[in-house]
Parts: sequence; C-alpha cells; structure tokens
Amino acid sequence: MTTVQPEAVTLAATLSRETLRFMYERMALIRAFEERVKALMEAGTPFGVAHFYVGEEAVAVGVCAALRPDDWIASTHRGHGHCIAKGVDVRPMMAELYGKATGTNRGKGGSMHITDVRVGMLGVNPIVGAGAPHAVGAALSAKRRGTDQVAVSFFGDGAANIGAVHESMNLAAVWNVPCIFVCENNGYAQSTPTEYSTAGEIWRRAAGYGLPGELVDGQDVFAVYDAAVRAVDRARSGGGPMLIEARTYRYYGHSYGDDPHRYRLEEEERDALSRDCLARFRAQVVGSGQLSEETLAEIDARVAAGIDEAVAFAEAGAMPAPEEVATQVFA
Amino acid sequence: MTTVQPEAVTLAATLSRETLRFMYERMALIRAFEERVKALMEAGTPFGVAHFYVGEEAVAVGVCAALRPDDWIASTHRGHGHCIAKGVDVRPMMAELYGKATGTNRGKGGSMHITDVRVGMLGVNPIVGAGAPHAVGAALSAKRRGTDQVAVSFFGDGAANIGAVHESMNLAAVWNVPCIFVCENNGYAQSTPTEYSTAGEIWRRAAGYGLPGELVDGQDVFAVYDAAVRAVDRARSGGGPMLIEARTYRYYGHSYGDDPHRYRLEEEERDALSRDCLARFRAQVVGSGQLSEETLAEIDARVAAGIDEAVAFAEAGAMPAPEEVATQVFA
Amino acid sequence: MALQTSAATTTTGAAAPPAATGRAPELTFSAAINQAIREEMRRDPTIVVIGEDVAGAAGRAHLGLVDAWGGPTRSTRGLVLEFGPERVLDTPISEMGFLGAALGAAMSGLRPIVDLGFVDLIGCCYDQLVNQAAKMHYMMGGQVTIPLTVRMSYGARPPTGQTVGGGAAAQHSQTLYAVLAHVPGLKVVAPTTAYNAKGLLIAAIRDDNPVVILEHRYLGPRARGAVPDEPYTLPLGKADVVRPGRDITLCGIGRMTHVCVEAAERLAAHGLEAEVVDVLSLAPLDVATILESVQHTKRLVVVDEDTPTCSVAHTIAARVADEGFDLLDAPIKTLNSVDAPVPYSAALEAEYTPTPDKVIVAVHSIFGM
Amino acid sequence: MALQTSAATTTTGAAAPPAATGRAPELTFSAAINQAIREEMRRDPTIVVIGEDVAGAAGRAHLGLVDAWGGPTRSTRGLVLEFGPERVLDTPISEMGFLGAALGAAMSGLRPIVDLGFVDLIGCCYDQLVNQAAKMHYMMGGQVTIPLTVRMSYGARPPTGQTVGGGAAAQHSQTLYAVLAHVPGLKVVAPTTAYNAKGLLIAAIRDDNPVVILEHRYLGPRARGAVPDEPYTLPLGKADVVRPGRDITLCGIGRMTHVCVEAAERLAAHGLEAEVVDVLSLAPLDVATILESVQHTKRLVVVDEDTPTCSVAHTIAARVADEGFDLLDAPIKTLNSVDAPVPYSAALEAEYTPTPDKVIVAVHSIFGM
Ligand SMILES: Cc1ncc(C[n+]2csc(CCOP(=O)(O)OP(=O)(O)O)c2C)c(N)n1
Ligand SMILES: Cc1ncc(C[n+]2csc(CCOP(=O)(O)OP(=O)(O)O)c2C)c(N)n1
Ligand SMILES: [Mg+2]
Ligand SMILES: [Mg+2]
Repeated sequence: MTTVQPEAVTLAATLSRETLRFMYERMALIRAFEERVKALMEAGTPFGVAHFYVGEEAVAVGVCAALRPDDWIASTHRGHGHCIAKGVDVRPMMAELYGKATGTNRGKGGSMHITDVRVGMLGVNPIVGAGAPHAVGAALSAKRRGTDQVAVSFFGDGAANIGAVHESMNLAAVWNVPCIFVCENNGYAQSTPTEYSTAGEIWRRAAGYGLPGELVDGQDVFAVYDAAVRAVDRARSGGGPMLIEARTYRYYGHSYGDDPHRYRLEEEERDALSRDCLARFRAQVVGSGQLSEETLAEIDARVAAGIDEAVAFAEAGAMPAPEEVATQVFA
Repeated sequence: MTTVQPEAVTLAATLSRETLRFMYERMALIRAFEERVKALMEAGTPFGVAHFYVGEEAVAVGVCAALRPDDWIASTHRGHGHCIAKGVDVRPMMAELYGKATGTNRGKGGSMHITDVRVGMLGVNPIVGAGAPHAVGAALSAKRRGTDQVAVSFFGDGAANIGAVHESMNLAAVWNVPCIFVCENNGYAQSTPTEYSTAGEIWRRAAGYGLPGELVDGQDVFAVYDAAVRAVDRARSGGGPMLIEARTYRYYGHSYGDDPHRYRLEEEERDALSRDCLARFRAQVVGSGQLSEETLAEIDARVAAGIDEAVAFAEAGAMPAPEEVATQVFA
Repeated sequence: MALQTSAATTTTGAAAPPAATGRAPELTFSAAINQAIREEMRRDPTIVVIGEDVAGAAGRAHLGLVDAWGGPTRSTRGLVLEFGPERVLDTPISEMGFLGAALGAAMSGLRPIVDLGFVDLIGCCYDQLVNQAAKMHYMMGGQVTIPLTVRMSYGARPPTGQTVGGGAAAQHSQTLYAVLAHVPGLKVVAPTTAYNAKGLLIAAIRDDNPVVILEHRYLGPRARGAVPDEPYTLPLGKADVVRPGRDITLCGIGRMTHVCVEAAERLAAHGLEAEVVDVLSLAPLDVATILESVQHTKRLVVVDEDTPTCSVAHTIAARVADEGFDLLDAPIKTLNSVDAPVPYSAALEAEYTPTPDKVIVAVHSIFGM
Repeated sequence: MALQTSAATTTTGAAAPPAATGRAPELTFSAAINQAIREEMRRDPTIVVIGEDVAGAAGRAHLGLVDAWGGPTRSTRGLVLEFGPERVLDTPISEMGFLGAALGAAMSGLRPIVDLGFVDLIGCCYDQLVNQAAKMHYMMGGQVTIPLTVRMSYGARPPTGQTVGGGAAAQHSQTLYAVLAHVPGLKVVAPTTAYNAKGLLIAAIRDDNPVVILEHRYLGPRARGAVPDEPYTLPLGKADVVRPGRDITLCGIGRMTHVCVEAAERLAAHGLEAEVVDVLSLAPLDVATILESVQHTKRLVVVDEDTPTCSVAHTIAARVADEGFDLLDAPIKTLNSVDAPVPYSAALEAEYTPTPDKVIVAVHSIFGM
C-alpha cells in the first residue's frame, strides 16, 4: 500500500493566485518572525528556550494550505512555523515569547507551548512525540461528533523513533480516524543524524500499520501541498490516516545557541540553501508569470510590517501579575 | 529486506535424535507443567495470577533449541513455556507458584516474574512489552564484553503495538546488537483479536527498521527452529537483529478463569487443535522412524515423573519467613 | 474480614446516602461504577469510554461475539451493547497512545473516560498524565479545559490466611497514588464504598479537569452498599467523617478506611472512641476536615496502603504538624505498607499492608499502652 | 545571588573536602560530573554511557565530526574521544527503549550510566524505572543486582530579575524528585556542590542498585568548588550538616540548600543562628541526622523545590512529627514551590520557587516575629 514520491506535478500552474499568495505570505511570515526573534535574542532579549523552523517553512505551509480553519494540528517543540501556517496571530505569539499576559498562553507557556485552539492549533509540544496521540484524539473527536474535520500530527525524524508516535499511527489506523502524520525529516535530532538513529526509511514504516506512506520534497511547497491535499481528501472522506515524510533542512542550530558545525558539514548546508523553499517559490511563480515581483514585494512589506507590529504589541503588553503563578491550575 | 515464510524445509530429517528428544521433552514438559498447574488451581490451590502457554509450545522450544545455555531470553507474562524451554528447573518453578522460599524467586515473584539468570532466563515480565528492551540490553552487553552470546525477546501480538517494542527493534538495529525478536502471534491480546488491534502484518514491521522479517508456522517446531537457527547464526556472527513472527494459538483463556468463548468460535479452536504441535511432532518423527513410540512414551513418563517431583518439591518447601517482606529491597 | 465488617459499616454508616436509606438497591462497588458510566453516557453523547478490552472481542459482532470482556475489572461490561463500539472503544495495547488520544479528544469536544486497568500501568503513559493532561489548562493560559476521567484499579490483597500461593505481585498490586497526587493539575480520588464510588465518578466525569479515580481491586467486587438509581454527585476535594469519636482521629485512604473502621470498632470495645476520617480526595486534599477532627481528638494516626516515602499519609501528617501543631497532644503516627515492592507469596503479602491490628498497636503506642 | 553566596560557602564550608583544602583544583559541578565518569570508566571497562547525544554526531567520525554534543548538560563532552562510540552510546529518541536496554545490560554484566537529560522525561520511561529497575532485585528474590546509574537534570531558575522573557516552562523545569523517591528499590540523591556531585556519582556508579542522580540545571554550570583529582566516594544515604547553628534547623534539598545557607547568613546578621542540613540523599532518607539537629534546635523548616503534595519535605516533616515530636517547640514549616506547573514568564517563575526571603519569613513566623 506504500507509494513512492509521485511523479512531479506541475501543480503550481493549477493553483489560484489566492492560494499562491497565501503560501508565500505564510512562508515569508514564518521566516521573518524567526529572524526577528533570533535578532532580538542576539541583542540580548532573554527569551526562554526557542527552536527555529527557518528552512522548513514549505512543510508547515504546504500542509496547512490544504487544511480548513476548523481542522486541527498538533505540533512539536519546533512549532513557530506550524502556528503561523495554521493562522495563529503573530502578535500574541511574540508577546508569549516576551512572557507577557497578552501572549497566546498569557505568558505561561512560552515558545515551547504556544497554543491557539480557536484556529485549530492544539499546542506546540516539546516532549518529543507527545503531540501525535493528541492529533489522533482530535481526529477521533471529529469522527465521533460527525464533523468532517481532519487532524494533522507534525513530528520530527527523531520523533519517528519514539513509541508514542508508533502507537499513534497504529491506533489511528485501527480506529480509522482522519489523522494525517507528517514527519518533518530535517536530517537531525539535535546533533544525531537521521541515518544513525533511524534504521530503515521513515515513510516505509507506514506499511507496518497498513497505511499508505509517501515521501515528498519538503523544500518544495507544491510537492508538500499536493501530497497533503490528497491525504486530507482521503481522510476527510473516511479513507483513514496516512503518513507523509517530508525531507527538509533546518538552517540554524537545534535551538538558539547551538552550533551545527559540530555535527554537519558546510557543504551540506550550502546544498540545502540552494534548494531554499522561498527562493524556489519565487523563481517558479515569477517565471510562470503567476505572481509578479511587485506582488511578492508587497507581501514582503506587509510581512515586515506585521512583525514590527508584533514586536510593538509584545513590548506594550504587561507582564502577568505575580498571583497568576497559582491561577488556572484547575479549570 | 523482508522475506516471506521460506519454502517448507524437511529439516526434521537432518536433526539429531538428541535434538528431537530435546524438542519433544521440552514441549511435553511445558504442557504437563501447565496442565498440572491448571488442575491444581481447579482443585482450589490458591496460586496467584497465571497465564497458560498450552498450544504455543513449539515457539518457545523451537527458538530455545537454537540457543546456547549462555544465551539470554526475555519473556512475557505468559512465561512458563519460555522458562522451561530455556532450561529452568520445574521444581523451583512450581515452588514459586506455591509462594515458597524454595521457589526460583524465593516466593517473591510468582508466575509473572519467574527468573533464572543462571540459565539465561532474564525474567517473566507481565508489563506488556517491557522485556523487549532488556533483551536489547543483554545483546549490547554481549557485544560490548566481546562474547558471542545472543539475546531473544519474546513478545505477543498485542505487545507488537506498544511503543517499547518498536523502540527496542529500532534501537537494536541502530546499535547492531545480536537480538532476535520473536512475536508469538496467538491471535489475541486478552479478548482482542489481532486483526482488530494490529493494522498491517507484524512481521512486515521489520522493514521499517531495516531488518529482515519472517513469518513462520508457530505450530510447527521445525519451522520455528529453522528460522531461529538462521536468525541466531546471523546475530551471533555480527549480522544484527531480526524479527520472526510465529503464528500460534493458546488453547485456554487469557489467564486462569477466562472463558475464551466470549470472543472466539469453537470451530477456530478445533482448527488450531488439529494442528497441535505435539501431535504433529509425534506423527512426523514416528512416521519417519526417527523416534519410536517407545522413546516418546519413555519421555512422557519421565516428564510426568518430573512434574510429580516438582509438586512434591514445592509442597515440601517452607513459606518465606515474614521478615522477608522487607529484605532484598536493596542489594 | 476487615472488609466484611466495613462493608456493613458503610451501608449503614455516615457515608451512606441519607436519601437512600432503606430504598436504594444494593450494588457492589463495581456495579455502581458501571451504573455511573451508563447513566452519564445516556445524558451526554460526547462521553466515550476508551481502553483495552473495555468492550472485548472487538470487530467480531458479525460472529455474534460482543461484550466479551468489560475492562480489567469488568466494570464496563454491557456498555457496548447499549452504546455501540463507536462510544465504547477498544484499543490496541498502547497506553501512551490511547491516553494521549483521550486527552486530544478532551481538548476537542469529547469527554472521555479511560480505563487504564491497573495503576501499575501509569509507567507506560506517565508523560501523558503528568506532563500533558495535568498541565494543559495552566500551560495554555486557560484556553482549554480537559474533561478527562482516568480510572485505575490499585492495591494489594488483605491478609488471606492462605498457607500457599500468592497474589498479583510487584507489578499488579501497587497503590502508587502518591505519584499521581503529587502532580499539580490532577484531581485524584479514592472512593471507598459503592455509594461514594458512583457519586465521585459522576462528579469526575462532569468535572472539566483531568480526574484520576483509584478503585481498589479488592473492594470492586466485594464492597456492597445502597446506591440510589438516579445520578448524583459527591464533591471532589472533600473528606468524610465516617465514624465520630472523641479520643483519636484515624485517617484512612481507600481500603484503609475500612481497616480504620474495623480498628475503631475493636478499640471501642475497650472504651477508646476513635473518629474515622475517610480522606476520599487525595488531591486536592481536604485538610480542613482533618484539622477539625484533630481539634477535638488531639491525636492522629494516618493509614495509607501506599509505600511511605512521599506518601499522602506523610503529606497529611506534615500539614497537621504545621497547621495543627498546637492542637496535638501526641506524635502523629503514619502507617503505610512496607517500603518494598509487593511480594507474591501469601505469607509475605499478609505482612505487607496495614491491618486493624497494626492500627491498634499504633493507637496504643500513642496512649502509652 | 543565592548561588554566588553559596558557591562560595560550599567551597569553604562544612561540605568541602577536608583533604582538599587549598590543594584541589576548582571545578564546576558539571565538570566534576564529567571527571567522575571519566575516572570510573578508566577503572572499570564494563561501564558504558547511554543516552541521546551523549557523544553527538553519531556515525560521522569519518567526516571529522565527533564529540558534537556531550549530553543535554554537556557533562559527557569529551568522553567519546577517550572511550569511543562503543562505550559512549548515542541513542535514538527512545527513552523507554534505551533505559530498559541499560537495565537489561545491567542484569547481564555491564554497569551503565544513563543520561536521561531532563527529569521531565521520566514520563517517557517511568515503567522501566519504577516497575522494572527498582523492583528487579526484590521481585527476583535477590538473583540479580542492578548496577545502573541514571542521571537527570531538574529544576527551575531562581528569580532572575528579568522584566521580559522566560525560562524553560512546564515540561523542562520540573523537580519531580518525589515521584522517584517514593519508589522502593530506587536510591535517589541530589548533590549540591561540585565536591559532593563527584563523590556521590562515583558512589552511585559503584553501587549495585539503581541510583538516580538529580543534577540541578542551574547549579551544573555555576556551582564551583574544590574537587580532588583522584576518585573518592561519599556515602549514599547520608545527610550533611553544612552550617552549624543552635536556634533552628533549616533542611535543604538540592539547590534549596544554597537558599537555606543564604537565609541562614542573613538571619545570623540579626542574631539568629540557623543550622543547615543538606539532605543530599532523598532515598534512603537520613532522618537520624535531621533528628539530631532538631534535638538541639527544637525547630524545623524544610525547604524543597518540588511541589508540596507528597513531597520529600512532607516526608521529612512527617517523620519528625512522629519520631521527634517531643523535641519540638514549634510547628514544622515546609516550604515548597507553588503547587502549579512551572510557568514560562520570568515574572511568574520568579514567584515559583522558595527564596531566602521566603525562608526568612517562615523562620520569623516560628519565632512569632
Ligand atoms: C521524549 C523526549 N526526549 C528527548 C527530548 C530532548 N529533545 C528535544 S528536541 C530533540 C530532538 C528532536 O528531533 P526531531 O524529532 O528530529 O525534531 P527536530 O528538532 O529536528 O525538529 C530532543 C532529543 C525531549 N524533549 N523529549
Ligand atoms: C503495558 C500493559 N498493558 C496492558 C496490560 C494488561 N495485559 C496483560 S496481558 C495482555 C494481553 C497481551 O497480549 P499479547 O501480547 O498478544 O500476549 P498473549 O497474552 O496473547 O500471550 C494485556 C492487555 C499489561 N499487563 N501491560
Ligand atoms: Mg529532526
Ligand atoms: Mg496474543
């Protein structure tokens, strides 16, 4: 039941300008958000632990472009990209990093716990693999309540080795719930190369659960989108779960402060950069005449303004009152 | 890298009489031990929780016949068969069920924890899947200490769905340690049929870890032995782990007192009985003239005497002194 | 023996439902659990039951095989016949997966009841309980509620008088409630009678927080008592004075409450009137009711089936040694199970848990007897 | 601030090695851990180190990439260079798998040291710790020993004075030692200085039982002190009086010992002499040393970074409220972190853990000040 990567589709040509603009804007927003966070940290802003998604934008955006606002996603520790792709407002996101009461989580969660259930974002989750069962549960909820929502579990190549992810795939298959598993294989779990930690290929594990598995180029938003659309259609119409492995790359270290050159070669990084998702997108849509340079520049400007606004919003917010340390333990 | 069940081998013809006698005696001993335990329980002997292996004897014996005394096995909750196949003395085993100080575990463990490390038996283990990592660790120990011991992890079809087993297979593959995974697929986890709980086929999961997987008829001790010999040879010579799925059947309920007719049909049971491992063995070796009816009868008599002796040994033993409740918490 | 005595006690004692006297049918603890779930599932279509073999024979209805198991304590038996396999969901053996899925479902519109079988199995899903379910509401700044109920059986056997054989041993007899009660964000209750089992379980189901219900595996089939047919709730977070007394307070948790009641009855025969407080809610802990009792008894013994270090008994003692120090006339005694794994052998298991005898010895030591 | 003071204290205080005065080099806590492992690995070829990225860049030596990480606290950095990847074993992200494998290896001839990274991750391998490693020796009737050491970092940040930002939040800042100390069969220690970190870790490695070493993630890189070059052990199961005093006993656990020392110094400036006991071993617990101290101080405050319910602080209080009741002149105070998950925001995290100020308030309340 497994299929290898489908022949390249010239999907871009069939997409509406609206979809293309959405893809570009969301990818650009993720990158701009994180570049700003990184710059702020470099300038000494004492944000807590943060993991950057830069380089992997096409995965989150390709998948979320195939979802409806009322669909669910469950994320990983590297969650900014998933949040933005699913539509979380960058202002309270930024405020959350500042630990402000105006943050998505009232400052209680930080980068590793950003959540916005109103847009179907069930939580950034820094316990590796822990989000996968949540997506299965959300999919079960959709099925049981008779809606046609679907749920997506994002997880890393490292997470593919933890029991919770394996149990989740089997459980989703057994219950036949509309859950799509998206493995973001960026080649590393911290400093551990995927080829060391993961015996066998991840997408092939789907066969063990009787599920279709598919490998896509995670640097190509169209390839991701194409696979996601098919998986979502299938799940939404009762066809059950599937696994997509997207090969991608993180440009920076595992988390802020980590030097990746201790475990990977610069030529590998250069190679990944040469397949940058934003650059490829730009070249493709401008080349085909679907979006103009001006349109992209407009979007870039809007994105930059949005980030400025997010920082201003975050800085203007108040820190939570000290008493809040003990509130909301119970509902 | 996965292979389906190899063409039937006429392996029996090539085996020494000693091996054949070993196989028969161990299978018969397992069955006699459990039939006696069952009879004792029916007569009111208040043993604690016990899970019967009757029907599955060919798996434990086929595998353990391929092992050396200094090889390791890690067992499940359904462990009597593994213990006896690996050479644990039935006298202290029986005494353990009686809760006597003369038991394998000084009465502290009972059926669900029988252990005898002197014969490489690392423990019956009633937390589903928990023994699998122990086998990986024993295999790591062998590799690190430079011995050529191997380790076997027995686990059930139900256990195939728990994370610990999946993590163990991947870890064994990554470390390339001499660990053999033997899934005893008896069709059920408690009352849950395998076809419900296990999406996909278990032996095919090996491919996801880059391991060979093989399906064998677990009612045929020769088929099991054949696969085990090849797996053990491979592991012993540094070839790494593999997965064997043995299709088998438990004749009784999940544990003493469970009525299996609530979840399975009598015709299915009759069908399994028609492939009984002991009857098949007998027919085959007598038919081929390798062992005579007399030899088998002799073995049967020795087995029966051994069980009588085990009961006598157990009954003669003293209960542990009350103080022992608090001893051996720390070494 | 403790149980027979105390089962009778709880039918007629302070814990019995005032409304139910004489009229409510007698049920076992397990049957009361079953009734609570059934009634709530009728009321609220978002309730689902999740666990291994909670129905049984999954996928075999076409062969006439259905309702084969009913969970490890058989307390979900029959539910699948009324509510179908879409609401009584059998799972593969994947505790981390299905508990996490129940949590995900609780975040997105369902109200799941998970049957974990044995408290011993929290080892296989502790992350989803401790790091996920318990923390979600706080960590997400209040955006989500977690209406999740998790049922677990716990406990070793009381002394059986057996001269051979044994019980369920180290991995299927634990109490372990300390490692649940420790966690901020989890409510943890240990009902003691059929009556309060039903009332606390319904309260747990309706609560918007994760609630763990610990059901003693020995009480389940044996503790019987009057249980009104209609749904009712008992407050989470409240202890119960099940026997009044002036001389000493005995604080019991779970099955130990029955042990305390038996000890109290035997002490009464010798003129010593012990008040028995049934802790019921381990988190939050109702220290006020305990302090109130100590205020007039001035003496306290806490009896807990869990092992001692970092136990609920120690927390009760510590709270009273701080907030109630000036009330006390004597050292606070805590009685726990032996600080060891649960042994298999009947001879050893008999020594393992606190008994009425041991409670009486502790009480006597306080009175210098 | 607490730390700077106490780092100084521990270099010169009672916890410093008598033999080492003036001569032993100064190391950080993490460097002392590294040295302990290195020296033991030289001595005993059966010792292996197991964990995620304990070496780093696994399998890339041929590219000149090796020793890329050194574990989550960098305390295994460099070991792979000396001992190679056969003894410093990187693992996939599979806590249940590799902790269980370490246990299996411990049962069959190796002496593994597992680096779990964060105590928060016990949720992913609790079964192998609680049901397996802790119980093996007992459950198997003494046939096996389990020479297994498991290292974990724990703890939230002390107040930083930050006006924005935050820390590592609810799932990477926990203390959780209660849920380890609770379990019979596990030894649990929380070193507080570079000196005792090395001595306790070597003792743990040589011990034939599973031992959990809890390393405060804030002390690791910051607590510095004299550490003799040669291997030495400190006894598991012993507390340490790190500051003598006559008026009150402050019992500290882990980083809280430093908080107690700072509080004691500030109290001394006002004429109140607090004795500080560093608990060090959470299981087994050295109640004798605490009782000895209370015998002359008659007052006790226990300070614990873990959340209160079922905490080690409560166990200490309960033991003293029983065994030392007659010694006491005042209620026993326990100070824990807030009974909530660890918040991210610096503004909230500052309120979360006990501080010297809070200790002083508790002491004052005892003296009616
Ligand atoms: C269960 C668990 N184990 C270990 C960690 C520490 N850790 C955090 S992120 C990470 C690497 C995750 O790798 P991967 O899944 O590939 O995601 P990526 O970081 O590459 O996006 C590790 C080991 C953790 N947070 N949770
Ligand atoms: C982790 C865990 N989950 C659940 C149980 C309860 N339980 C004991 S045996 C069993 C079924 C095991 O099925 P399988 O692995 O197929 O082995 P079999 O009993 O068929 O030999 C279950 C669910 C347990 N002991 N441990
Ligand atoms: Mg990765
Ligand atoms: Mg089975």
